[in-house]
Amino acid sequence: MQWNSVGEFFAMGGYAFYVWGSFGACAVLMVAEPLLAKRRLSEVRQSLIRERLADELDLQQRTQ
Amino acid sequence: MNALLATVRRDLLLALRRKSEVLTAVFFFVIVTSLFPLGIGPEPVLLKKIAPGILWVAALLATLLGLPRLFAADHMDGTLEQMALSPSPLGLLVAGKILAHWLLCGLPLVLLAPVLGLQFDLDASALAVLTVALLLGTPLLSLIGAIGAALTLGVRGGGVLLALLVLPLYIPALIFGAGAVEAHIAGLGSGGHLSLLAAMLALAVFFAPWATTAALRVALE
Amino acid sequence: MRQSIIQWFRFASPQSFYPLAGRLIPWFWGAAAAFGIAGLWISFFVAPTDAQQGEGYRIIFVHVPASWMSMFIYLVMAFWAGLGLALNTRVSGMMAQALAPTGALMAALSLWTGALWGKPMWGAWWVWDARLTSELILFFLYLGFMALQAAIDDPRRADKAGAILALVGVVNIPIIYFSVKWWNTLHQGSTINLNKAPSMAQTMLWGMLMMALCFWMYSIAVALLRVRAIILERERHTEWVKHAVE
Amino acid sequence: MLNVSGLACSRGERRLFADVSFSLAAGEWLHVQGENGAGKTSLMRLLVGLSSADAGKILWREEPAPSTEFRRDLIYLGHHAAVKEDLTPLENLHLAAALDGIALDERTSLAALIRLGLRGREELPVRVLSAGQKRRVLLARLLTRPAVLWVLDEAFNALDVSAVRLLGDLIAEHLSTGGMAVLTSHQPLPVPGGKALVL
Repeated sequence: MQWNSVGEFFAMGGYAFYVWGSFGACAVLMVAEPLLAKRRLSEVRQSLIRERLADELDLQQRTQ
Repeated sequence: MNALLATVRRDLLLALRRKSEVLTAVFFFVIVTSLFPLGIGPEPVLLKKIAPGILWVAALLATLLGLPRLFAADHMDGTLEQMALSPSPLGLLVAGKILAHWLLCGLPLVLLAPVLGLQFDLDASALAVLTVALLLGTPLLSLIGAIGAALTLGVRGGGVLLALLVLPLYIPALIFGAGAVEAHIAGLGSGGHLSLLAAMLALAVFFAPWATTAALRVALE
Repeated sequence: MRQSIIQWFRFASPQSFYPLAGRLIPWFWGAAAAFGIAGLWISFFVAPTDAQQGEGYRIIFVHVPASWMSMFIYLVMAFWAGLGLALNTRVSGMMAQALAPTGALMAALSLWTGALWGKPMWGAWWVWDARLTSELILFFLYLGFMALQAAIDDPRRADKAGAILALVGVVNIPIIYFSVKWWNTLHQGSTINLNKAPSMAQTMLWGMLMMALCFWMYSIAVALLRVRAIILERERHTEWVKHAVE
Repeated sequence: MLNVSGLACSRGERRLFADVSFSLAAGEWLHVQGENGAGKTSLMRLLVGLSSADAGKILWREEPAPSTEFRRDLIYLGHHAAVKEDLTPLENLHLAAALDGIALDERTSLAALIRLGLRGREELPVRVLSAGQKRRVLLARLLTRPAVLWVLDEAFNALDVSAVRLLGDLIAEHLSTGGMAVLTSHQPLPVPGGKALVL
């Protein structure tokens, strides 16, 4: 272990901006992408569920 | 083979009836290359250094200008449909159309390039290398461009999309084409660049009409 | 033999691929997390400081995996596209479509981290280094693929057109890479290279490997997630989809 | 000679038709009927091989179509004019023949244009002709291009009374020499006999 303190770790030997900029961008984008994909999936699901509900209501009204 | 020549004759005849469309690309080439010295300044050493790159980028853009029309007119009036149903192989007809496109849009650039090269103070041997490089490179541009033109046929925003698809694929041609002239000026010899350009052309002659045909069949569906 | 082919084709239908993908996703997330933790541990706490580049070199632990994945994903995408074109299986086209954004993201990350590495090492955000330039072109190829698919309304045509483009691209990538490399050497490239840390210690290699595995698993998980959404979007009028969502 | 079985086609999410089957022998013709949007044009495009079917088979002379032989035997005239506006009718006919690899002498092409009532317009650019006359230029291909199977999509549209009669005569002649035809149209066609297919 080459770090003597937490501060030293975050300073990255003077390269903090570059190192954390790289790792940070990766982290942000790699969290955002799955969230966006998940939202896309749940949006389709929601609209499918809505459609099924509409089908059911339609059927109900017709049988009444 | 006769079908290929017939397609070439047909497209040349059609272009002859609409001369303005062919001349646009040529004028574009001339104007763009002439704009650079005006934008950069008339310093001969600098101009000589950037001449190959400028001439090549301008040739690339001029080729791109004519590409959307390559299949669009035939697609609109239904003659492309007839070609797809012709007993002649569609690949041959497509190859003919690409050849015609090169004769109309590529060859004039090759012939004009030495004249425009004079604006940049290139010497005779450099001009010769430039012409040979363009002679090998412009058919390559037409062949690769045809794939993009077929893929974007009848698609929303086709023209811009075509540029986005085709320009990255043009990079090797640009590098070796402009590189040939630069290497010659630097005294390194242009043989390597030119033979690589020729190899890429051979590859494209083989594959591009095939890919274009596949893309056209998809577009017609 | 015949049995196994049929088995494969069963998974090639969206109806059976949808639940399969759903079952697989958590496993890939788990693997990505495990490799990620191991990789980050090595990158920050095991790998020693580089004599020449100081702590700045640690960027390679994300840069190299992102570059690898961006190229690898294009190959996988072209593979699916070619499969779809040859066998006319619907899932193939959807897989290609699902992979493209992740590939583009990896290319973007590779460019971003490359620039952040370049500033302290070369003194410039952008240097026309062969690797970075090829990566930029690859990024354009991804954008072209996605733009083409987005511009075509009929999904069947979009799949086929995209497949042809992906295959043309895959033939061109080696040519592009080679030409850029050639061009770079002719124009006196940079002397220090991002991808060869001067004293490539064993631990650094392990770190890069772990991070690459993490990125790989991540890509599969996110692509499967996206392909599930695409399947539902495209098949929304079929009977099975109506029963698939609860 | 033409055997079609179990053809199915969908556009986007919508199923247009399924299980379309028919066969044609020499001298027979088929009248494809149906409302707007029923899929008549889609069936025609499927039949000639411009698009691919979801299911079903098309056999031409017992071989799966589209083959080169099928294309040689086929002439398809669709909604498009399929003529070049900048060329003359005569040039159009000759260039189309050259692309198809078929020999065409001027005697035949001139005779075809005259039969279709385009006398005096052989050398004018198509651009200056009326819509009906453009249609006639296209129809002239029926006479200059030897083919066994004629697939004509809405060929009677935009034609005047005399042209409708003329096209009817052309089809009848074609059938009497052992040809086949598949036609779509809303109105009754001036051709005797024929099978009917309602989509």
